[in-house]
Amino acid sequence: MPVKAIVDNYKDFNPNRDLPEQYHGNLMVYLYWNKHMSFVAAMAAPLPPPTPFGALPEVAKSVYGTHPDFEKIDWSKVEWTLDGNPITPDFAKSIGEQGVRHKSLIRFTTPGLDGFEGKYV
Amino acid sequence: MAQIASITLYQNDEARPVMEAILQDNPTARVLNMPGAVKIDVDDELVINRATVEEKLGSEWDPQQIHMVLISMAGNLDEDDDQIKLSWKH
Amino acid sequence: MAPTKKMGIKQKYAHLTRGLDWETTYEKMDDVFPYDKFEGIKITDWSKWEDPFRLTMDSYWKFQAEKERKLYAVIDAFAQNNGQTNISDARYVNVLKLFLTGISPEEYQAHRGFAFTGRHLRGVGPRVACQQQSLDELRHFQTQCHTISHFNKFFNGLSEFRTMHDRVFYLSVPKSFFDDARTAGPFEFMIAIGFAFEYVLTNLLFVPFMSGAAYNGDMSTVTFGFSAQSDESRHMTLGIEVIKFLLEQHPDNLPIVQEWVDKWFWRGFRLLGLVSMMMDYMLPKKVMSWKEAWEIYFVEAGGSLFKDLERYGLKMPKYHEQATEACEHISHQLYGLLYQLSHVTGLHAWMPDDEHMDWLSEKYPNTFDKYYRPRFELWKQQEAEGKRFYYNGLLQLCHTCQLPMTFTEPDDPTTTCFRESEYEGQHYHFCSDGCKDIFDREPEKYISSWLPIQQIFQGNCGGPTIPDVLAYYMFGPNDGGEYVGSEDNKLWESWKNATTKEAAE
Amino acid sequence: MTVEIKTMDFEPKRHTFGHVARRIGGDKPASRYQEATLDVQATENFHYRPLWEPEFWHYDTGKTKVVMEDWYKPLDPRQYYYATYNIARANMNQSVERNFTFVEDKNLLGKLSDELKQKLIIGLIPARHVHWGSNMNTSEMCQRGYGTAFTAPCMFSAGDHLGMAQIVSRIGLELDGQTGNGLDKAKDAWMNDKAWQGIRKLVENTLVQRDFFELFVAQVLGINGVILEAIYNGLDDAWGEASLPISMLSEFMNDWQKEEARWSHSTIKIVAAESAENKAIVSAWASDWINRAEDALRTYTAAIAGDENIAKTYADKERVTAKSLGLEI
Repeated sequence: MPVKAIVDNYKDFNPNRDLPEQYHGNLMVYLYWNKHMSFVAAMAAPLPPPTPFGALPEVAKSVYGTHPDFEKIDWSKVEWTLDGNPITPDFAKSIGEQGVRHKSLIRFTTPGLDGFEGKYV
Repeated sequence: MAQIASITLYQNDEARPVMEAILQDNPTARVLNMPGAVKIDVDDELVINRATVEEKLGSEWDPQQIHMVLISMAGNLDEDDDQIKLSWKH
Repeated sequence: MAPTKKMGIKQKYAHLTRGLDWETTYEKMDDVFPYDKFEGIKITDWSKWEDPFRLTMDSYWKFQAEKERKLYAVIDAFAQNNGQTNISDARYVNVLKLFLTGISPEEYQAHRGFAFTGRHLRGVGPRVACQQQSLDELRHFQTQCHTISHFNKFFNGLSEFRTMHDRVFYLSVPKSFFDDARTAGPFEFMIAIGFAFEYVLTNLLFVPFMSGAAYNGDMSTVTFGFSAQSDESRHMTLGIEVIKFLLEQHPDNLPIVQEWVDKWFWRGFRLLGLVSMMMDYMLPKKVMSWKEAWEIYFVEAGGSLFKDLERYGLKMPKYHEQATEACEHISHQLYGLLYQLSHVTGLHAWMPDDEHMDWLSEKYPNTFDKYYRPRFELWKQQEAEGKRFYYNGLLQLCHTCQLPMTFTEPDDPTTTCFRESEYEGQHYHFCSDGCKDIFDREPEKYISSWLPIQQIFQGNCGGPTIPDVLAYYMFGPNDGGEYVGSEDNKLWESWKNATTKEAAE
Repeated sequence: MTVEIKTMDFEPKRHTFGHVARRIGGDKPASRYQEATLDVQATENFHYRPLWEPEFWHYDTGKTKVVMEDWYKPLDPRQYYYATYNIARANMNQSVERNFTFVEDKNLLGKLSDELKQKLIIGLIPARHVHWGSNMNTSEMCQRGYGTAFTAPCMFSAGDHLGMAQIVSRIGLELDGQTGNGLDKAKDAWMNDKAWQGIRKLVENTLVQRDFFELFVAQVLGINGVILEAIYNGLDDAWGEASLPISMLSEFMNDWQKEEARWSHSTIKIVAAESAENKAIVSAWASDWINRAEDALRTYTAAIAGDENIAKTYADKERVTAKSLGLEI
């Protein structure tokens, strides 16, 4: 349903402040570690599209690295979803090539690691 | 479930005659004490009569003086020179 | 002529307000009131408006002046007696920090918003009530500022509250809420602030919170709080009158009003989440839990209200069951948020002690021990190892409420709730069904949200590094982070030690 | 016992808020007016454009043609914040009550001839609508204006005009035996009587004024300075034996006019002094609205007092005032 404004062309006055071209060539990517509820929210990182997928564990470490589970992660066994769809990423290829776009949400599950004392912490 | 008409007043000397008047005129009133405040609940309708407040206070009382001791309320308000009514009845 | 009988209050008020306005003829009424039609609300007879409180200006001045004299006497006495040393604990001051940075500037926004409706609604009755509310809201801002000014002289995190409000990430939650209401048409503003916020939700903000101030020895804050609440009672009657009036005027108004009620209930619920953590975690001495307050003021009081409004066909706000269910969780989730982000806020956080955790277990028997105590135990352990847990990055925000995407699925507290919409080829993320619905209804409006994390990445917040951003936020070096060992903490200890020595002698 | 208390450190870390300190020249104790006013309105990072006026942000300096480097230059010499404002008005209102009691006790209006009562109902009581229009204007300036230093006193002024509209209404009720018939007649005169049409047209013209500072100038120098001044002070002869009770009952308006002018005149002076452009714009507005007020007043004074020169007298007085504020008229 369109907005009800006093003029028909409300949108001409109210520009989008979250478009890809406003990010200096980066994609804003969200990275979320499933079942680790002690982290308040998915992290946001500005990444150039040529960033190899294989760099994501290092990106994730900057936030999630403080968790005792993090060092135990076997990245070859990690399960990934991109914007809700399961993917098998090629770590050598770039995120741009593998369908990551502005504000994509990448979630990863680490089987066997269910948080502090197995309590999703 | 009954709908609750409610008023919250300061826990102080100025509010006391009003509170006493409410308790006298609304026999089913329930009182919840909080630090600094007192909440009085009555099913469906709560009435504050000027005459009763004046009797408790020992002097004249204008229902608009409720503003000096009022913290919160629930119910449709009807106010005139002799009475303040908070009610869910129609 | 002999002096005539004194007129009754209703009649007197009618004479002194009704009939002041007139149907203009030299200018078109639609030019004099250009804003009250585009929302689609149909008013057939403004004279059907029932004035809630009938305060003429002379009585308004009289009562308000008396309230102000009393209030400022307390504020002065509090300062003269160094009342800040008599509060329960310096942790309490964080409540005031959140209040002054997050709520007081919104009182000001309400002041300007009610000036807008006080000018632009076509009926004289609602306009007079709105104007008095506009004055009241200015009062609230100013009395809060004056009360907390004394705390600002001793404690950190208060000094730059105005600039912080325009810039800091978590403060965009209240700011975007009020910007949303201010930029809505006059009738939506009345439903948003007059009804949903004032009538349905502010009791949750003021009554338990101010009782908390009383219990924690802050007599100046409790005085401004309760004094403000007495104005709120007038505002509440305005809010309920507005909704009844709109629903009585025309059946076509119902679906529009219902959408607004749904929207503003959910936005208000999200905003008040900040109060939930204040009540459950930040008050050293607790009055009641957030869940108990929600039971009294939403389930019970709100239930009575909506039952009353059923006769017009108005339903309980959409997702109210989700909100009630979420009361088991949100204070813990949001305090966890503050704890791990406190280094990039103007607030201090700390781990609750054992006694506090036991209180939480008792108040939240279904959820606290199962879901939240374990994470606090991990953090305590990390603290003991000298690795106090902080979230070291930027995070994902809900595009509507602008809180971090921290809330969980309604039936599963171990799974974060993610909702998404596509609009003109772009992704938008939301923390809940409620927030997604709000965006989907008016995407043209929400695409311009000034989302703080997005703005940092776009380079609009002082620079690319965290210190750049914190400088832009105007945080002092001692404003945020862990409470234990902070300047506030040390100052408090020095006062307490002095008192203890004095008592020992 | 008192010895040890001295070891408690009560030395303040700072004396006021940062944004206030930057304005008053450093960290020193600030007045309550300053803390309640300076930089209070939000200035940046607004989220959405108003659905009702998308060409501007809801706080936007573009809503007037005059340009201020800083809208916190025009401060209120009365230093009003909410508490001091209300206390001042409550005090003023005590004498209103005393005056009404006096006039009622002595039956000063009741004993007037019916003819004179009717004259007052037609000639004076419609002023309640002038105050109501003024109340709409001052609310508009508060909502549309920029910066709390300017907008907060506008809302106080809105309260004042509502209060004065109600005082005039009470005079009407004294004249009509508390029936309200007089108020109806007065409204009919406001709508239809030739005497009032110029003034009503002037007021209606201000109601559609979009530039908030032009509206301010029109209200202050046109409506307050010419129309209301003349209504409350220029018609003593016309009121005859009612002139004493009427001046008693309108004492509030006269006290208010003097007090409000301290702020409103100072605001015009400061805004005009900001730049040559501002001076030219404000001067043109002032000339225009004083002229229009004079025209409007002429029909009124001619009809009510049989003397259209009263209009010129009051307009000229206001032109002198405008010049004293640095305007070119």
